[in-house]
Amino acid sequence: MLLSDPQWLPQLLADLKLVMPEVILVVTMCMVLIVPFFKKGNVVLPVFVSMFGLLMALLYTQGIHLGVMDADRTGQVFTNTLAIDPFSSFFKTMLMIFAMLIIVQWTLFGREKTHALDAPDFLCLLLGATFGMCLMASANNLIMIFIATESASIPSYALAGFRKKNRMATEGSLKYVLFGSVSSAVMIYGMSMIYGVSGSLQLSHIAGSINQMGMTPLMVVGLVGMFAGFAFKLSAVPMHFWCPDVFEGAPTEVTTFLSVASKSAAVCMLARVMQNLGTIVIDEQVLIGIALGVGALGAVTATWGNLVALHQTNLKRLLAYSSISHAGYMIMGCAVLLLVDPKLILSALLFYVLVYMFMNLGAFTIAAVFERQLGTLNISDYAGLLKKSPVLAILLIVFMLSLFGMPGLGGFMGKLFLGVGLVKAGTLGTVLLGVLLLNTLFSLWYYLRPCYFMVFATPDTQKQLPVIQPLRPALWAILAVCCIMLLWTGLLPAITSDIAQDNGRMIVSSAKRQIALESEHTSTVPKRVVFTVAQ
Amino acid sequence: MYESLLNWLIFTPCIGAVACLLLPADKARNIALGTSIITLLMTIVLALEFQIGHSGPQFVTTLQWIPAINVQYKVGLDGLSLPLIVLTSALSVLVIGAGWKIEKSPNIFMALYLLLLSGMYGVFVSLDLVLFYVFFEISLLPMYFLIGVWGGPRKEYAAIKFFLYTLAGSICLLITMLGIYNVTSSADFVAGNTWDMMALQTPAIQALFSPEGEYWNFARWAFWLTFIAFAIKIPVAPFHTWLPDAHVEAPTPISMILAGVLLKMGGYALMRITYPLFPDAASLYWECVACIAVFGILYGALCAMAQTDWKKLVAYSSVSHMGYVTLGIAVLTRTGFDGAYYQMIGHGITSAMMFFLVGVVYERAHHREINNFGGLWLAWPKYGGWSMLGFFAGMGLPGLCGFIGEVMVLLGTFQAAQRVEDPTFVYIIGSLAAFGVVLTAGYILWMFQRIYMGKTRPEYDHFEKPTGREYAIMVTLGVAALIFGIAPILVFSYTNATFNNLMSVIGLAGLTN
Amino acid sequence: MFTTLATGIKPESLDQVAPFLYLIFAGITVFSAWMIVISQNIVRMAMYLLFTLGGVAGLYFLMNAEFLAAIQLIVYAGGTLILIVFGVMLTSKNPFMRLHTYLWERFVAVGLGALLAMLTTIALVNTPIKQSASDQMVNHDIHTIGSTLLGPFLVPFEVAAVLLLVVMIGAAFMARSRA
Amino acid sequence: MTTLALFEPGLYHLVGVSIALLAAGVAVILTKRNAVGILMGVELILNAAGINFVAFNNYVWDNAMDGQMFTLFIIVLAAAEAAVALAIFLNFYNNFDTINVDQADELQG
Repeated sequence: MLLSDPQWLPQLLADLKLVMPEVILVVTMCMVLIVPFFKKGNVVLPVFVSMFGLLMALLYTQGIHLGVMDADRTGQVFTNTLAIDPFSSFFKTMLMIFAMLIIVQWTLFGREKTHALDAPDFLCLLLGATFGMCLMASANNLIMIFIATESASIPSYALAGFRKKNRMATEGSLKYVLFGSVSSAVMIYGMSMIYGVSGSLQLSHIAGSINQMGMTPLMVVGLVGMFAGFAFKLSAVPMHFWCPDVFEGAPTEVTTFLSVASKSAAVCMLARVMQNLGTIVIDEQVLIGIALGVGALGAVTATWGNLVALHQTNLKRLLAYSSISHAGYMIMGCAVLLLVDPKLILSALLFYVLVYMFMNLGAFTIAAVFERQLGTLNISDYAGLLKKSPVLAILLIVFMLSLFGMPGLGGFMGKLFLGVGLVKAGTLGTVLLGVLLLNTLFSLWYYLRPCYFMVFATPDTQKQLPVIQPLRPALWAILAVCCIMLLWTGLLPAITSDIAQDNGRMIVSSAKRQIALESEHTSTVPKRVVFTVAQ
Repeated sequence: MYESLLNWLIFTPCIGAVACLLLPADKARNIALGTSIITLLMTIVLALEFQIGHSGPQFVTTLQWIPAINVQYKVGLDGLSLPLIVLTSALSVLVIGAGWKIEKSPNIFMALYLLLLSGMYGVFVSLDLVLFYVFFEISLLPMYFLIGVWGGPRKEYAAIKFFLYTLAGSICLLITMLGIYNVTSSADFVAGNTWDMMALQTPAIQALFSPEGEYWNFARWAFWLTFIAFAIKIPVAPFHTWLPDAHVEAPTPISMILAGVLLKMGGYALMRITYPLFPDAASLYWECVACIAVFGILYGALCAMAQTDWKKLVAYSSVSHMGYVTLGIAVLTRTGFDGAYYQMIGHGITSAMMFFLVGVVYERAHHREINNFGGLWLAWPKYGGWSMLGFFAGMGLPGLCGFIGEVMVLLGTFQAAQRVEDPTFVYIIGSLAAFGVVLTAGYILWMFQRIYMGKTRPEYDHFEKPTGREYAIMVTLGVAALIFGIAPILVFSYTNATFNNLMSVIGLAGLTN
Repeated sequence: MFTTLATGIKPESLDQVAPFLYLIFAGITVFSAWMIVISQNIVRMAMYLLFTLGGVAGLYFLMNAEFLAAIQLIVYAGGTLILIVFGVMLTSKNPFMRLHTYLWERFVAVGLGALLAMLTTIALVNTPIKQSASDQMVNHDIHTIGSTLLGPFLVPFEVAAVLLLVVMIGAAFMARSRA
Repeated sequence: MTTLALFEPGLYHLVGVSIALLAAGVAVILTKRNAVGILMGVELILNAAGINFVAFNNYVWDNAMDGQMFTLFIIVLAAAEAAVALAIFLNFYNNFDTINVDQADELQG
């Protein structure tokens, strides 16, 4: 798409239609920034504007998805930088809904702690991160992956430190920004190697070059570097140190957002890379090798997250480690994408993300209530809470059990679908399945710990916890939505899983054509790599 | 007209549970009792409408549950499930009677109990593996809270141990289920995957499960996985350690339902899933399973003999008695299967009664140390009489319900000699199992002597006499023990056709009968 | 210089001094980079970083990427580095703050860095790097850069703009002093 | 081509420089206690990646400008990241009176 092309303008407009949700988000960001000029110090207006913008973006995403806007033009837009396909649309829809719920949560919890004049900043950063995550789900070449990851991360750094006077928050955000920038630098270095070997930034071309040249050592170095960058976003194990610290220090609504949205966006990105490799690369050995590497990453992440979670006493840190292990399960799912029918796994991942979103939102919301009203996040302080506020306690138990994977709740169905995908992937899949199930068994121990204290333990008479005040209706609405979604996805998953199944489709750019192209050019002679400066 | 009754049977307790939570706490007992009586009536209607001589499931409801992976909501009642459903319904009423005096949040207790009831009904009637698994796990959770909140001093430990053990078992089952999915959705099976237990017994799928040539084929490792899953529930000896803890700490009504019904889920599942689905592996490894079973019988009996805690003794007697169930199934003879099934029903009645008898005394004495009792008969002669009936039924006295099951299992074991080349092994197994009967008589009589015989103790005068409610429960269970000891036809008329079918599926019917 | 930027054609003489220029720039770059590792003074480190960035700009210039060289000097050396120097000055009471690191730590770090370098070098040497599919070489003139930026790289370009906006908001929020 | 040149600077020379920068960057990140110091290490790695991109683009894949463009975006990103990072450092410094990352240990394991 060069400017000299007479078709560039119509092409541009047609493409632009498909990225309208992102454009709407950007416009909303600007609006949120402009609003204070009309009414200074007002919080409701920016909240309203951002909710409206998210809603519009959501509707537009659905519109694109349902083909109302443009029936047959979903696909790769802007010379293949972005892929607008059912998979990314479904994820974006979930993300927008989630961002809206987060804004509601923030309005109820964080707003009083935030200076009224800072509200637009918060919303703008949140929308900016959402924008970046939307792009992560669609990113189809290295430069888009890189820039989308950054536009999701950089606002997150600021969000994590949003409570500026809070020492824990600043410390969390310091760790976050240091780990983040180091891992993104490593990712970029890896990408430079990948570019060096394959000569393209396009994922499908890179996969094609693996076909052509085999798995060269430099490509291995490059892929390792790139996956290290992904591992940071996923909080996979060697890169997970930031996660609990950031989660503990950041405001709860930011924690919820980071634990769910940024991880699931990274999962989508990883899934797209893996899917490209899986569709185009022919060599079985290479595929198994990559799957083995990513699968090991997932297995180690899940196991480590669970093991460390076993001795956590702080509810938020416990949830942080639990989210690390859930990321591990999703990475395992991505690993076997290379080996089995991708639709099965992609829909399982989408379903898992959907369920995970509501489980974590619910659990973190209750953690926030406890933190605010009881003034403690120490689990052992919750002794006898079942008597004092039975509904909240029961809801927390429900969320915990769903995170664990109790049948009848959504978490189980997510794991079942993932397991169904894993078991189709031969020996590697079976081993990963074993890891998944063993981890599930271990995780019971710490997921039951809050339940144990709330239900069984006798409260310490020395410590008098304050009584929990009645919650606001909007908060009950969030909790009710989460609980109902979990029951719905757990008991009647048919509708949701069908939607996920319909959306578990990803468009891989011109895979077949690429393979044909490669076979034509296999006879090219290696170019002399040392030249004079001017040829 | 009665087609949908089975669904109502499963979900009525759920409705009752919600009602218990929403309505005032002091109404909870009445609601729970009402709910369980309604389910009992439903069960009676089902039993009357049940067509005897029909081998397949009846009152079947099939709905698509998760079309993406072809999971169905499929429930039905056949000869294998009906007697256990009746047992569950009948016991559920008695258990609520036994738990009438629960003081600590009775509404939550009853709600959890009713949820448990739903889970148990679901396990016994579901014909789809995923559905079965869901009910199997759902029955775990209320049990965890029931033991953990209303239990004895070490309740938390017992509850988490129970949960972890059984969950480990369920995970074995889950692995098998996913394996079944893998096999049935493979390229060389065009019909698509299925989790339907009936469809999985068809020869086409059986051929996929155990292809020729490969030693550790799917059927063989799946057999062991499912066996472990259900062996933990039964419990078979090496996997039994959760049971004494759970029983000792659980309150009396929960012990009753745990021993009376929950353990039967394991035996039922062996007959419903493990053996019909993997018959080849079952006949290959039958000696191994039989050895485990006999070890369970003897180990349970010896442990029971060594106990000084009364309730723990009864708990170990459960391990021993359920060993006969495993043995009867393991030897793969028709008589053995019949015996195992009858042993489950008989043990359901006697173990509930034994735990109740212990509970009545414990409520008053607040300890269970056998050596600190004695002469109870003289203090409460009427109670002593019913106790004798209950414990002797547990011991397997002829004419009472424990006898028939044990004898048929032993007969079935010796019958297995006909189909093996060298019957020595069968004789050894059979003799050891028969020796288990002697041990059982030993520990029960010795316990009986230490508690009921001898001089009465002065502290008994302060004890409140057993109430009419308690006598009613004892009498009901005692009469049931007598009736089922005299008329096994009550059970066998229902199970006969289904067992014929089961034996033909397992493929050994012709060999043994 | 201007002609170079406009046309992408280099003066003939540059070709002959290329090896020397390479040696000089590469030497400056690598030497200053390792001086950052060794240096214990944060201001010195910033100074050495400036030399590194300048050396890299020179290397870009040698590789027909004059525009990039200019950007490197203007944005990186002129902007980012100044930012870092401000950071150094704002966050240390003593402008010549010393960093205390143990000797063994430095050895371990240098060892790890060397190991990484060795692995990458081995990978590089063992990888046959092939020619691209087409043989036509692109002009590196400013016109091509512009149309590439607004052509295939339109979306990253626009996203980068949005990113900078968000960064501005974030940084302004973090740095301003309001309770 | 020329008599003056002792050697012709080529791909391997440039990538060699890049690898040296990478190693220096990693060493800086691992040794420095100061957050700004770590950021400098990150800048070194980013520059190393930039050299790689331009070198590969110039010597091997010269049919497009992908590598140069990527480097352009790296420069933009480095500026953006440095801005936010320094704002956060400043904030941390205001709260803790230090930017020594070893001091950041109130949150633990």
